[in-house]
Amino acid sequence: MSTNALGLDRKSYMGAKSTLCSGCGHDSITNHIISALYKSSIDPHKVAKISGIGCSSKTPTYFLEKSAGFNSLHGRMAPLATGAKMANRDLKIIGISGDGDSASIGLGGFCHLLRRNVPMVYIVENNGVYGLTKGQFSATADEGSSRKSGEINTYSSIDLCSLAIEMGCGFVARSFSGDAKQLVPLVRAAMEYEGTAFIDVISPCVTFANHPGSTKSYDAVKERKFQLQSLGYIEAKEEIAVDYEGSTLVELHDGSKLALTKVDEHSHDVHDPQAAMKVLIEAKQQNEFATGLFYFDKKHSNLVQDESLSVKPLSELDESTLRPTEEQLNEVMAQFA
Amino acid sequence: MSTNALGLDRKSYMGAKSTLCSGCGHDSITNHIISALYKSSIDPHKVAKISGIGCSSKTPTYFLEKSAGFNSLHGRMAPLATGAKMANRDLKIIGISGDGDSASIGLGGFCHLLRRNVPMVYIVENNGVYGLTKGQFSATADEGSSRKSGEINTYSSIDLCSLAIEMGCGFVARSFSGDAKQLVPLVRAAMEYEGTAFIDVISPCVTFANHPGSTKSYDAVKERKFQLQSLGYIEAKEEIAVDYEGSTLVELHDGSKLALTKVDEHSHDVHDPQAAMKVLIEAKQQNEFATGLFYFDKKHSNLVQDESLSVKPLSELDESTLRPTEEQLNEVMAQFA
Amino acid sequence: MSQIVNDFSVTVATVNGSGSQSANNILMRSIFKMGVPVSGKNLFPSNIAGLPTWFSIRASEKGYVGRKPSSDIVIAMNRDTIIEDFQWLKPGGLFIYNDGLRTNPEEFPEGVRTLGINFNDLCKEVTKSIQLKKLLVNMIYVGALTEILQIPEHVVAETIEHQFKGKESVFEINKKAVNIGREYVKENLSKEDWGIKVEERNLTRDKILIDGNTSGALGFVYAGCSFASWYPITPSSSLAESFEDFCNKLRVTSDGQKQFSMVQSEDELSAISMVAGAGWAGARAMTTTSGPGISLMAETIGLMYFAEIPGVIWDVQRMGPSTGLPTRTSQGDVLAAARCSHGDTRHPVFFPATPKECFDFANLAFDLSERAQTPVFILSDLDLGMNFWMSDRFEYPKTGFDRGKVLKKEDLEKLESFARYADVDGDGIPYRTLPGTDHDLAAYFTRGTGHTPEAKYSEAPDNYQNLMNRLDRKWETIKTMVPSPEVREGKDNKKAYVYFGSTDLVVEELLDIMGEKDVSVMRLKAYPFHNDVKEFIEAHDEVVIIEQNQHGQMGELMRAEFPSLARKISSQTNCDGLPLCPEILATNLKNRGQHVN
Amino acid sequence: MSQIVNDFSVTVATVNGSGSQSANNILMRSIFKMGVPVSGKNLFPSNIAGLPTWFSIRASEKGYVGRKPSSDIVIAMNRDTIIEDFQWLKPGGLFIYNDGLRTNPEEFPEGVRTLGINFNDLCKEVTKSIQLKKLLVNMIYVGALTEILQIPEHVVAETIEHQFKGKESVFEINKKAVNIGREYVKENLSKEDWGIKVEERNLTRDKILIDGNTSGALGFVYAGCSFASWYPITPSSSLAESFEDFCNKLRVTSDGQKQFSMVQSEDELSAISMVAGAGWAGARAMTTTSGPGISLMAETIGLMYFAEIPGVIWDVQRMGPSTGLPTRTSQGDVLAAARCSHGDTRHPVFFPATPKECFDFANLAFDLSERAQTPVFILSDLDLGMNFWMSDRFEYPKTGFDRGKVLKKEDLEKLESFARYADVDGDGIPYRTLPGTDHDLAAYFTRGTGHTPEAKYSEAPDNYQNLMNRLDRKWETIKTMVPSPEVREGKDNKKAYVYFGSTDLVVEELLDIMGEKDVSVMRLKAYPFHNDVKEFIEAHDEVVIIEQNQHGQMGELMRAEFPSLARKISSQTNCDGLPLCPEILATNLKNRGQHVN
Ligand SMILES: Cc1ncc(C[n+]2csc(CCOP(=O)(O)OP(=O)(O)O)c2C)c(N)n1
Ligand SMILES: Cc1ncc(C[n+]2csc(CCOP(=O)(O)OP(=O)(O)O)c2C)c(N)n1
Ligand code: SF4
Ligand code: SF4
Ligand SMILES: [Mg+2]
Ligand SMILES: [Mg+2]
Repeated sequence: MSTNALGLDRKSYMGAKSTLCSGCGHDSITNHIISALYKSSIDPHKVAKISGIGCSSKTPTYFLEKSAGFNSLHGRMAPLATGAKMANRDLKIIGISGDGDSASIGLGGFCHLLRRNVPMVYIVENNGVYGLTKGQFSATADEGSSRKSGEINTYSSIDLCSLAIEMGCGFVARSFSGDAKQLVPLVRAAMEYEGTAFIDVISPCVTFANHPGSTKSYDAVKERKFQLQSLGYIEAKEEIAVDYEGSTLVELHDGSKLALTKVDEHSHDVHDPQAAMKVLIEAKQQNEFATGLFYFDKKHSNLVQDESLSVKPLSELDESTLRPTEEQLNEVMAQFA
Repeated sequence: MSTNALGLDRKSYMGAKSTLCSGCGHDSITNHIISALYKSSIDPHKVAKISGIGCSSKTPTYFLEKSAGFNSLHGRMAPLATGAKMANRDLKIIGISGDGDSASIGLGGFCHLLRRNVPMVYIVENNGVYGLTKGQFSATADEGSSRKSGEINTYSSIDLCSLAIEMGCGFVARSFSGDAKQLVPLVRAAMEYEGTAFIDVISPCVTFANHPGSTKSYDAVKERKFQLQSLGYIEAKEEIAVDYEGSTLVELHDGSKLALTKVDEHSHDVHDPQAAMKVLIEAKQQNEFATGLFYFDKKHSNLVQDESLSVKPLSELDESTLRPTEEQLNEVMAQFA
Repeated sequence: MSQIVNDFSVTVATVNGSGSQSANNILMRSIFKMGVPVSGKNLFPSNIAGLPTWFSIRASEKGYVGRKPSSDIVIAMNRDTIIEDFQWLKPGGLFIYNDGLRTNPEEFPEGVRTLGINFNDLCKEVTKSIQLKKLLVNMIYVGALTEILQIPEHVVAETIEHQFKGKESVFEINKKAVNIGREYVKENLSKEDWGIKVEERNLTRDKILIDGNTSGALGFVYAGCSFASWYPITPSSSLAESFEDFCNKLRVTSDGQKQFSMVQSEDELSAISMVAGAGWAGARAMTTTSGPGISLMAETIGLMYFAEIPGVIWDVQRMGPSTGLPTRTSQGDVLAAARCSHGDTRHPVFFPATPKECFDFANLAFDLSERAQTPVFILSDLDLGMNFWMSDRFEYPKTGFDRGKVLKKEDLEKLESFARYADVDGDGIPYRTLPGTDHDLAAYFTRGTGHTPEAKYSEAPDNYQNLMNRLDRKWETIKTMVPSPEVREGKDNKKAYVYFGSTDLVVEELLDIMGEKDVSVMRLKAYPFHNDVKEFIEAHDEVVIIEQNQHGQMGELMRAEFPSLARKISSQTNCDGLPLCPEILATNLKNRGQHVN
Repeated sequence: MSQIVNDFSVTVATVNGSGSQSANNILMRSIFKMGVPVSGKNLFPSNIAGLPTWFSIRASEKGYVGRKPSSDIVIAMNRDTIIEDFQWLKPGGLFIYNDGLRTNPEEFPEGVRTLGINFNDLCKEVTKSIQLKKLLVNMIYVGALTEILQIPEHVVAETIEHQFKGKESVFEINKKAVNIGREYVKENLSKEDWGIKVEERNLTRDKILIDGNTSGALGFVYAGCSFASWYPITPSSSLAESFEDFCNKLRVTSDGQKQFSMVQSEDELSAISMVAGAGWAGARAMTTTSGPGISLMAETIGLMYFAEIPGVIWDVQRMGPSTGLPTRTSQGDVLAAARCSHGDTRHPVFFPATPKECFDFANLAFDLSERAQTPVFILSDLDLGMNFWMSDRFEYPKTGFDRGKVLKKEDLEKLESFARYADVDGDGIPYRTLPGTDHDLAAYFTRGTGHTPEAKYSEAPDNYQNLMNRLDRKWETIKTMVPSPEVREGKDNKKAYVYFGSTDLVVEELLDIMGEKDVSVMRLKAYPFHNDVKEFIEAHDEVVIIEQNQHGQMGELMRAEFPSLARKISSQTNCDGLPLCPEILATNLKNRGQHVN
């Protein structure tokens, strides 16, 4: 049985049996998260999985059984995760959400979390519908796409990646539930990013959005998807293989690197927000799914840093630290006397 | 006493005495709205003024006394206006909000209203602070700007104009409370736009954000503001003056036009969202306020059209229309028998 | 064994997403077509596909529709729960299972009559399409069962045609599947083992079989509701969706203009705020939701109360607290609705008990809401809303809309002044104008802050106290406008039962079981309590409120309202997410000690 | 006229944003420094500058601090309200007005002693700076008043130095302004007309003068609260802001690490959700808000109740419903807090009555919240929170934090299994672990849906009912943990008054006025009701609850809880936004008919 650097096998990263529809994209994402964390030898005890409500938000039950988890409220994953992170900065937080959860009811929380740059991984499992309530359009459904019932979406769709860039997020990527090769390195890199790492994963809903009118069906994705880069993850200690000659290396906090290798004619500067926006707008205009890393900004300070937060987690501070002395109280009292 | 085409004097467009701080930018905006509606001879009886909560949201009391008004809840102007518009499509809705009201608590409603393209004018009176609760930062406060107390904003700021373009809004402009020449034609054009017309108006808070560290003080705005175009409003019946030769003419629903005349070297295509984004991103990077019309899209269909909404306002439909016949009821009953 | 006629229940154990719903419908409707009262309950999980689901059909000549603790026949189609599913079977009942599922009959409990049917094999005779097979497998058990129950073939055939109206192409294949099931039973089950049958009666003439959500949706159409905004949430979504469906059929002009507007909002805060905007602007506007939505709507509902804006909130209750059990029934939002929002707010609440009342109350709620200019709640529940009930046909409303005190341009022309919040009539209800009214007197400023009768902002203490007192006066007026309770006086004044909402559906049977047909009962139809409610309680020594929640919320409201009677009032609660079962409830009521909740 | 000593009130009528606050503080503190009990109330509008504001200072040797219907001295600085301001004046009182405001004394009511001072002219002697003039004008009336009240110059000077500590540069100019005011009075008011004075006493030693929000903020620091998220809202903002200030002084390490985290959130939904996240992760976390915020927090509070997550919500109540009157006081959120959220939820609520209790209850609330693993409310109000009260000095907490049943790695090592929601101790309170605990047994899955003792998702009916019953058991445990009421038994058992929160500040005076010093009284400190509450009610024939809301919300809770006692319980309500005035309340209580609310 093979194990990782922590001596854990892959099974140690798994969770309960999924109760999603068979074929649901979300289950594949679960799998890729398991792979990523296993490969990166992340200590499950240090991880907290937090989600909202929806089929997607159920998935944290299906991975990392040894990690604390919280299937919270519809649209409230973002603030909940913010509070948890500030209370215990040592937690590695994986936030899982759906397009309904983040782009509709949770849109405010999503945007404001990004503005604050809360250190965590934020994954949206994006199927363009509300799976759990039976397939109504979500806000990421493309304009002109249709429901199973035939109804056409007339509203502008929200592109969570360009929105994330707009909100100052420094790690913005998109992938597809079926693409292990791309998603696993992305998740590994995201886990080492010192700020909010946002990944929008297109994840077909086989039950309500896998029909021809849907633009997020398996067929539509296959047809419209293209990769901006091919991705490789290089651990901190690892030597950089010759394969990566000519690749762009994006360095992460722990010294590991994400290698971006040119695919076809695509080459945009991942450090330039305007270039990233251009890629996104053009793909949208051409009715294509661009996938890969759009934007990366290492220097950006995060909420923990901005707040000069105690190095020791707040949750571990005890009374002797948290309660000032009697003398200090008396000094305060004197000011009011 | 001079009157407009409806035979109304300017006073007919005024409201109660303002209770805002003297010198508040919001009061100037109030004035410009009065001018715009007076000049455009808008029938006050057909207007509904809707706002959220904040100093800015108080202003609808100070103009258009003869129009129905609603100072609603903090952050809920957008959905409230949506409901009112759908119930009575003949209402000309002027939504007034603040940066706290729209970019913080009301961010979700703001974005989703724009996605739906609800026909109305949406004005944010943007001072970068929560005026009414005494000057805390709002989400539009620039990164690095400071409060009166000295506290520095470390979060990314939200640019409501680029966000509006991102959300598919087809009329996106920015102006300054002190700039009647620019704001009056913008408001007039907005009133004739067949969709959501969004205007972000920088409006200094003299009490809490007029100090040197603020980037929305009168001084800061004066220093950093530049105009993309000089604006002129041409009524439908009016002939196009020679002055406008070489200007771009943006045509509105009633046949009136907004004339955009080049200022300095600025020239971006207002019909190209990417160009508009570029102007906004660059201005931000160069720490400048770009003002003027950023983006205009005429073809975009709006919510009233999308819904094939009854030409007669829903609020005017009576029982004979709203209640189907007994026969129809019996037919339905038969299906369940 | 003795023959059971027209009084039995059948449970089909399956997984959700397996398409058994239309099969179960056909089963249920076939019994209904035989003139025998029937009802159907779906016990389903909170996911989309693959988890255990149970559908129970109850036929009862007496018209009883309550949940039975166990069934006469169980059809076990789900491999994962097959052993567990024996618990649904009544002693002596018949257990039909799918023996194409690698089941091991040796694990079955002893002494139970079982019939294994290899549905999968049989289905091969019907079709080769894997897609279709999944669906038609269910039609085979419909065949098996209708054969056992001796429901004639033509009845089932007609039901199939009714069910699939417009999809003629599937008639034959479904009938074929049914017949294969019938044949199989004929050949493999000895007649003596059948024991249960449906005999034709005349008890369903003029009745319909319908769920509460569909009924409410239709009610809203006939109530003239023209604006709806909603955010999807189980178990209320189908109400919004069928409202839209009905409107698309009944409210579109020949040139395609929609005489309604429906906006799926981004969340519940926006849904209710759109309703407030539309109500303010003069449309009859409603939203549908369930518990979590009510919590999220609290702030705007407070605004509507205070700014006096009409609007109807239909809450299909599910198990709380919090997300709770989205697919289980409850009456747990009574307090959340009646006292929704901070400050001193209170709201009228309707408690429909049947599909017919779902239809009727939609109209009553709008009449009250517009007349009193205040938000009104309708509290249904998952059991009433999503399960199938036999009902009288809905009657065309006898009265026109009451749109309340709205001043139009013509009215204003006769007036010298208009004060939006003045109590002109002494009933606490002011007059309003609608935005857009073409008259200088019409405009006023609406706000959630303190305001004078003229709708000006005011912080003056007297003014505020007067405003609050007027709202209380309005509340008293509302008490005279809500429907009176349904009362049946018993033989004496000792004990009485009080109940509300879908509990009505089990009360007759409950009293029967308890041998208490002559006990006084009162069914509440609305809050605030009509004066008759007080009189009823005054007239009895002890009043037990049957509630499907944990804390006896209706009891709490009543004790608060009637201090001098409070000591008589207590609640018998049930809070496990299942529809009430008369047998169990009877036992609980009998065992009830001094537990006062 | 007779001389009034140490028992009077002064009202300063001005406009907000005029910088009078520090002048009023100096006035108040000067009296305090004289050893005479004093309190101060600010009646301010809901805008930022330019509207009428009244600040009333009351000195009372008896320590009475209630609002007076009128004042002995009125200082009228606001041109717009000058005539109206006569209404604040007691018959025979002295009306000082700014006669630099183009006032017309002929419009003044007759027979009133007035003194016009041209503050603007006088101010020219102090400074030329327009900015400073605006502020110093106020110091001139401080001078005039302290001269009239015969407060020695050095006392005022010391107070000025205390007030402006750290800004030495402004000492002299303020003193100068004061002296100009003093001189003016000496020259222009005949000694006989003064009539009121402050005489030195020894009654304020060991006391402080403080508002409830500052007290609560400090309480949270000493309660070990390390995370706060809040959204600004009057009248709670100053609590959050002074918590941050205190933390910046008392909770930063020498190398600049902050041992707390404070996030100004985007709205109240996020504020409480951050609190839930932080409480879940193991920090003592709180939020501050007012009514509208409570409505918006309802959904997450339900989650915290059901998933059993600690956290404290401090609500500084203002007038509801809806936005109501943001700058007026109320006790209108009792029900909204106690029953916050849909489904069957209920929450402990503390009712601090004094600044000292604001300090103490912050700590008690966290102990209870972490021990019982449930959200806890603290209901203060604008009057207590933003006005100035004399208080005993706060005592250093005698007991350490009770962090409740938290299993650490070391504890888990001794266990074979861990079930998050098992009732191991029979008190309804389970054990929890914190995320990040380095042990395989530690991890569990938190959710707002139905769950087994092992924290697995479950829809099983028995399981759900058991869970709800355990939560009720926990509620019973909580009843034993809340502070008992403060009871004073009267001479007989006929009548009793019950009250809570800031009402405490007026009760002594009220009873004095009513001549009912020997009536039984009980002050509630918390909900759920301690067993002593029931006993007290049982022991009396009639119980009147004094409430600052419209519907008698505490009465409603009590009648619901104590059915057999309900008929005795009624409420005397007041709902005009003003702090209670003992005189008026006494009249209302006397006139009280059968009005039962
Ligand atoms: C406050 C609230 N409103 C509505 C719901 C009902 N609800 C559950 S999941 C869901 C949508 C989920 O959509 P998404 O986040 O896209 O997840 P998916 O199921 O598509 O993976 C909704 C509306 C809820 N649980 N809570
Ligand atoms: C639900 C709710 N939360 C908080 C408040 C308090 N509040 C009133 S106005 C305001 C901020 C206003 O800021 P903005 O919209 O920018 O308006 P400005 O006063 O700056 O013009 C806040 C937080 C409220 N009224 N309601
Ligand atoms: S409904 Fe769609 S999103 Fe939900 S589990 Fe099924 S396939 Fe996945
Ligand atoms: S506080 Fe600021 S925003 Fe509010 S009225 Fe004064 S200047 Fe204007
Ligand atoms: Mg989705
Ligand atoms: Mg602002």
